[in-house]
Amino acid sequence: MRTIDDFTRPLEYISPMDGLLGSIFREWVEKDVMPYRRRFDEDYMDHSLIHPPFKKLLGEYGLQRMIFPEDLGGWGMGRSNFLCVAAYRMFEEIARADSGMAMAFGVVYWPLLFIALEPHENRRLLEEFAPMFCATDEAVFGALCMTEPQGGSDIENVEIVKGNTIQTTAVRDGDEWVINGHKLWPTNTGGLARLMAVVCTTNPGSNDPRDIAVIYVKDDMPGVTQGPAYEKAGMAADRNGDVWYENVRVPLWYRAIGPGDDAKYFGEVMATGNMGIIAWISGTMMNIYERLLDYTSRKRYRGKPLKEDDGVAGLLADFAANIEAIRIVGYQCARMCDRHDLYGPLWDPGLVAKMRAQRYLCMDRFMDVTGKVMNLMDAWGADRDWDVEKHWRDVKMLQMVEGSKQLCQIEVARWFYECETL
Amino acid sequence: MRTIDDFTRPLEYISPMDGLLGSIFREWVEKDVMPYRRRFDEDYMDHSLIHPPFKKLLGEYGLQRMIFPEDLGGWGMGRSNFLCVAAYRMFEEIARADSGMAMAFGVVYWPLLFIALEPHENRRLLEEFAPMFCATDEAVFGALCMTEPQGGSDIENVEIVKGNTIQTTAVRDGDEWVINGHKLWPTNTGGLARLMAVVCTTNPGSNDPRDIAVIYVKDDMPGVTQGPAYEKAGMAADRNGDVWYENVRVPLWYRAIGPGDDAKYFGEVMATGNMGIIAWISGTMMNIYERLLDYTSRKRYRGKPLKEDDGVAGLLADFAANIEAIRIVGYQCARMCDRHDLYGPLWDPGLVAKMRAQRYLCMDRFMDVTGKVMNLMDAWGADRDWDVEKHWRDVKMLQMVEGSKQLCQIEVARWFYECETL
Amino acid sequence: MNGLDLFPFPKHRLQKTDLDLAASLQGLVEKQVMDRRLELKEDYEGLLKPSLGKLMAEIGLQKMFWPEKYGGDEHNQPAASYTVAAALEQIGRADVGLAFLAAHSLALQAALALEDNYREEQVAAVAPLFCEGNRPLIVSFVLPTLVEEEGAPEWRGKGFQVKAKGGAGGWTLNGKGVRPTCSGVDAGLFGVACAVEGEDEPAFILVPGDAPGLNRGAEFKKTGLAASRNADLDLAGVQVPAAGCAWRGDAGFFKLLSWYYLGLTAAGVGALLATYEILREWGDNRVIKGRGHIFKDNPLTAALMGEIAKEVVVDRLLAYDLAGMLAEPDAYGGDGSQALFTSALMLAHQVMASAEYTINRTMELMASAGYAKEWQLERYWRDIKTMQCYLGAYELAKHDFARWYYRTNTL
Amino acid sequence: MNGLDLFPFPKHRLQKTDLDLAASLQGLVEKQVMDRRLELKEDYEGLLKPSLGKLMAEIGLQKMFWPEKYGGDEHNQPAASYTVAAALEQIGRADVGLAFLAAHSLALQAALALEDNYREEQVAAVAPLFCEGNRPLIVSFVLPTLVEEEGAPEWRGKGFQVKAKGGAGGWTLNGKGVRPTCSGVDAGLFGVACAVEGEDEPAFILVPGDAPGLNRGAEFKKTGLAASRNADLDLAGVQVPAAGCAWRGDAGFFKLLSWYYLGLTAAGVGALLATYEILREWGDNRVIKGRGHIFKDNPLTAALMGEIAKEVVVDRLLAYDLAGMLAEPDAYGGDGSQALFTSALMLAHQVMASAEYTINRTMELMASAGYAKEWQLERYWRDIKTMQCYLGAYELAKHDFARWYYRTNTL
Repeated sequence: MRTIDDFTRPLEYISPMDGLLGSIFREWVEKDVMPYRRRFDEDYMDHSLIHPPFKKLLGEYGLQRMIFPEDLGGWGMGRSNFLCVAAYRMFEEIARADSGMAMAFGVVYWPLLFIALEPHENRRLLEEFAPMFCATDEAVFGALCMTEPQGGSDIENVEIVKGNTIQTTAVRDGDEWVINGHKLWPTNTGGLARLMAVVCTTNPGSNDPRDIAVIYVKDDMPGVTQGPAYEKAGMAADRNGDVWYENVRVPLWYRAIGPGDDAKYFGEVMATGNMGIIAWISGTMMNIYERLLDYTSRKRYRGKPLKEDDGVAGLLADFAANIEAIRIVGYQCARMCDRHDLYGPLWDPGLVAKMRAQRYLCMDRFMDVTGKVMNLMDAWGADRDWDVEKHWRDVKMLQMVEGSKQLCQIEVARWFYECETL
Repeated sequence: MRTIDDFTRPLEYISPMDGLLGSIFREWVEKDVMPYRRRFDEDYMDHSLIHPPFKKLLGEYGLQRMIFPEDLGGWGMGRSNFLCVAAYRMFEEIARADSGMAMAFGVVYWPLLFIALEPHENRRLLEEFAPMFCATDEAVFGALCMTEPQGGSDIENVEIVKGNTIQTTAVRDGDEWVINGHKLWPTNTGGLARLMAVVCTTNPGSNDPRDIAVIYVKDDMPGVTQGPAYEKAGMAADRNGDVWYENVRVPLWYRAIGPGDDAKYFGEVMATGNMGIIAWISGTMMNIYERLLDYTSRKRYRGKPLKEDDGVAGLLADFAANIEAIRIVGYQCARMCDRHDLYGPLWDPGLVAKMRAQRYLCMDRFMDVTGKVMNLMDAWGADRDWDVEKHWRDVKMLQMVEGSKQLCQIEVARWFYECETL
Repeated sequence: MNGLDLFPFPKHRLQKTDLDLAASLQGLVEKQVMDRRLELKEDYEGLLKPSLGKLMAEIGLQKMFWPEKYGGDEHNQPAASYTVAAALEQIGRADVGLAFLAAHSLALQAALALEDNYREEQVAAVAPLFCEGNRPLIVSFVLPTLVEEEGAPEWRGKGFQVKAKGGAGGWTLNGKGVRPTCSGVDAGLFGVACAVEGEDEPAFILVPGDAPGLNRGAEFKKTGLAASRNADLDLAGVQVPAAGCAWRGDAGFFKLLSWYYLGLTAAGVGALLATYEILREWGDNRVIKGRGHIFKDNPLTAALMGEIAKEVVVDRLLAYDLAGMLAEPDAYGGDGSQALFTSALMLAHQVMASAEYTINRTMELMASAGYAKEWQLERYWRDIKTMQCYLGAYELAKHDFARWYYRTNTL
Repeated sequence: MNGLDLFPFPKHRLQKTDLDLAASLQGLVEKQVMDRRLELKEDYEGLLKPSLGKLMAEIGLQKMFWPEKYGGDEHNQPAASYTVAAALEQIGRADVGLAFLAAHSLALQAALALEDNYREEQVAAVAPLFCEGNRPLIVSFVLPTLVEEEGAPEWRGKGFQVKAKGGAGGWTLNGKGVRPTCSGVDAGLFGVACAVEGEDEPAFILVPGDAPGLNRGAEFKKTGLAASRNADLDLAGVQVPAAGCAWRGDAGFFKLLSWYYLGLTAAGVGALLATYEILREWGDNRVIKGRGHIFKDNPLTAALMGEIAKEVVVDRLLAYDLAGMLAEPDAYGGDGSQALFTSALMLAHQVMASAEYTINRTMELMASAGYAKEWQLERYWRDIKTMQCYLGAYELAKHDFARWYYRTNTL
């Protein structure tokens, strides 16, 4: 019997812990997620079904410690040059069940990248936050708070807007930053996040990237308010809400790296985030393949199983071919995020542009071919029980993460064609 | 200035001779091909412009010796596990100027794969043919003669048709095969081929793959007739014609490998051929990128260079993103063709299906996005002088090589979904 | 100027009554559905059911084709196709699911009560279900589809879900796990395509929702079309009188489906018009790339907005082309012909695929507002996709196209 | 039954003379072009030029709109749009390039001699060029496009290639390296869109091919449209009398272009009909997957053939929708309006993109026969792509769509 493991992976890139992580995640997915996932949509507000598997994975298995140094109770993967390919495997396995969970899982690490990666490891902050993640078996979520009510992706569009539209302010007051502002949509908010990296400005309206600051805020600090989770077309496990900061005071050293560097290393978040999106897509497609194989083997047309009709097989082939391509590209992206010695620094605009390029291309391929196979399933394509419609709804939400397709296109064009005024 | 060398290649896969080959080919392309290529279309019959650069590359530089063992005057690359990634680089460099030349170049080696690769190296035939290729500085072309007047790709569709439609016959007569038949369309025919591998049957109408034979025939043998080159929509450097075999007599040991194995190892031709098509596509796209960058920098719209319009930039980004994806996938395919230790034998139906999948997907992407950028160039998109229309015409021809898209789809579906009746 | 006037359509071919109906529907759905949606979301009891009642019974869409003597409006000329198109694009603009249900009712009315098809006995039996009282009658179909049963009798390659046995006293229907086209939970009348035991010619048999032996499963969850609370059915020896057979043979199916596809197409156009309106408002107000830059002024987002408008233009023209073909049977072969059936199926798929693409891309443009339920766009996306699925697999529809245009009779 | 009857179109809206013209064109092009193509290929002198003569001068397409008193047929009602569509799809079916040239002539005739636009002085000056003698008059346009010159005056973002200076004695035109829409080598009359020095309103000025100061470059090679031997032009102080200015301002351009786009669209549909015919024959005769299996019976190839038929259906409907819009100015805003111009541009792009896709996929199906010149298919593919390029960049057309549908006036 052909399975999802028959699809190609670039074997030269696979991480040493791939086999172990793969089997742990596969079992967890089968036992703790698959049986419940068809009820996740209605659980978007409470997470009464969604939270328990996270508690097991992040807290009990301890995956939330992954990126912290070993001497602080972590697994030291922040220093590994297999971080991203290992993450790719984990992301895929989770996304096979639920891409919202995969995204929520990925974003746990997102705000920590600023302080956990070389050459800008911030030991003092790692020590500060390690206990929160490493000394508990409860799930602890992080969030990276960027988007603001005005302008949407504009915050992400650093090259052109240069942070001059950021409305969330950090004002120095003695040894503290005083933060005020309003963020929308961060993954793992809606009451979930314990630790937030907040993108703000130390000088509103400035075009100087040194005034863009990333400052950590804990959920239980006075002045922090998280609103309830939004209701969306899908992706219930990715909780998004408003976050308000009202005279929130944090120590000065809660700033991630420092003037200039906070903006510069933002590229790392972008590069790895876009790589993650590809993994979530290909993981999802693995499951669609499984469901499709089942469906087209059972349903009949012209006296034969549906998959035995040459015309139908043509579309099934397209689906498999797209999985192959997306996965190959996805692993290459992960590899490029890992191996700075070969492919240059993770924050390099060229690398970021390449990650963005593949992410939006993969997304387009997914929406196109998944839309088609969903329709191939006739009325059952729209059934919750066949899971394809869920993946289709969920993945569409990923298209807007880290800026729209149009923003991606502009960044790609800017780099590859050296456009100057976009 | 951004150049084609800024596009991603998986650096871990690059062959040791990549730098050397790359610079030789790049210089040859710039000096010997680029200045003439706009007149190639009208040269399809005579090859008076097309032949000289081939003479230099194949004969004088000696590239046609590449696959033969070193002790026979060759370069020994038939035994290298970098053969395909090295070929990928060469293919891309040539295709940047002319994908028809790249294909004609690739097909020089095609008929030789049956006898030059492990585990079925045929020393006696290598010795027989080595002088023809290695002891001359004239260009020598090979051809693989498959397609017949009836049924087109049916010959390639071995799994379902099992060779029972092959009309070209090889009848044993003492120590000789007597070959009769009519082939259409082989690359490097139309009077060019010196050595042909002819796909024929030793038992017409048989469903037994052991009756499929690949037998070598030299152009100067009595009874071999090559017709003139066909006129096609493009790809003038790929000369195709009819070949007739009328009681052509060759020694029995001119059969490539032997009963069963001739059919079995056909997969190698398919796998590498499909990989080659991807390289020809991505090489072509490199040049389109260059031309497009020039065009959109020079032409103006709304008071700015065309590329500075956000809407235009969006499409330019799509083009760059597709190059990235196709090239990453193409190199992965080449790597999979090289590293049997990791990815299994080159003739494995799964590997062949995966190569077919990526080839037709890349082709679809090319036709779609190149069609769009061509239209972006307004009236100039259809100009010979801007080269894009040439690549567009040429690459389309590649879509039919080694069987149509539909045949590819069927093979992909058959493998990934275990279809039994396609 | 709203989309209704901006996007070209053959307004001059519509009767004044059509335009009046469209105008009053527009007012009704805006007030009844669109204005209350933020609060009531996709609530069936609170929003969709009452709206359906207003549309079908009060405004009277379910009475449209039936003769006046049975309480209908006797609007039963072929040109009623324009009325269907104009009405359903209005309803679809507010809620695709409501339009989807209305399309079922109107298609069945057309198939039974259109002048050419009119059979007194048939109409006399069925019209009262539609015209008497003031409650909406939800119509659903059971059509040949992809089935798991080996050896099931087929129509154009797809299996019949229900088998009928004829007899002196009428018909006996059996089928297990039957998937209706809509509203398995709520439908009051099912039109069931049946294979007839021992005969080649299929039958279309009308089964009242309260027929003994007809059992409804639990409502299942699906992507969209909340107005259609669907469930699988079991038919265990359901008895139907002989007159319950609406027709035998292909022509009747072609008729019914041609009108049904018109309805779905118009509903799709409605969703597109709504999409355009939402996007237009967004484009006028959203700021990108820093202060003072309006969304619609950026050449990249404007280009995509332009393309979206083009899709709406094309799809609306095609929907009215289909209406025109039905309106002029002499010119296009009429609604029982394979030619017209094929065209209708082609155009329905064309518009559905375009609508999917268009709304998908509009979501892309609106980023998170595109998928937040609050902004009301994502619902059209889910609804269209669901309707497309219920329309049937496009890969197989292409075989229908080939059957007519290449006479590939072996398919 | 050929494609002309099989694919739906509003035959009943065409006059008998339209249908007769289409029928006689069909016969003519089959005999004159299609039957001789295998032998003469794309030969201009031997095949295309004589055919153009027959179509334009003998059959008289170049006289169609002009008043009878000037030797024309005075077929100058808006409904002549149907005649244009019916004629050009026939010609395009045989040779897209010939239809492309005819589209130029007919569009200019419509812009100048249509009832509403009629200006006696103008027509009196121009009609004789078309109606006198028996030689074809090749019409070409010079339109705003992408230029390299910095600061060139623009129309909707594209640069004018020619600048005109007005004066008491007439106009003086200058432009270097000007790219006409067709036939730079052969055109007898150029319609030139000019920026007017010192004024905002552009002018459309008619320049006879033999005007002193008008110099033609060498014919260049291009993808397709062999009937249009194109070359760049230099205009060095070309003098044109005052009456040579056909119009000032946007409305005239909208008129001309709307009719022009109709012509291109119909030519595209012609290519699609030919594609269908070639494929249908292939499908009936080609054997695949071993003995006895006909191409059209395979579910995969049949599905794609079916999809191709759908594209033809949709595109033909759209072409006639556009004809219908031009035919009924009261309903759709008329041919000088931005609304109709936008629709025409949308539909032309829609049909061209569909034709590209369709022929591309047909080639895929026919494998090597698809790209061998012998099989006659690949020519349509090259021709359509070339015509699409000359239609202009789609990415920029989308801005035109946005200008009308979202009022993005900053673009």
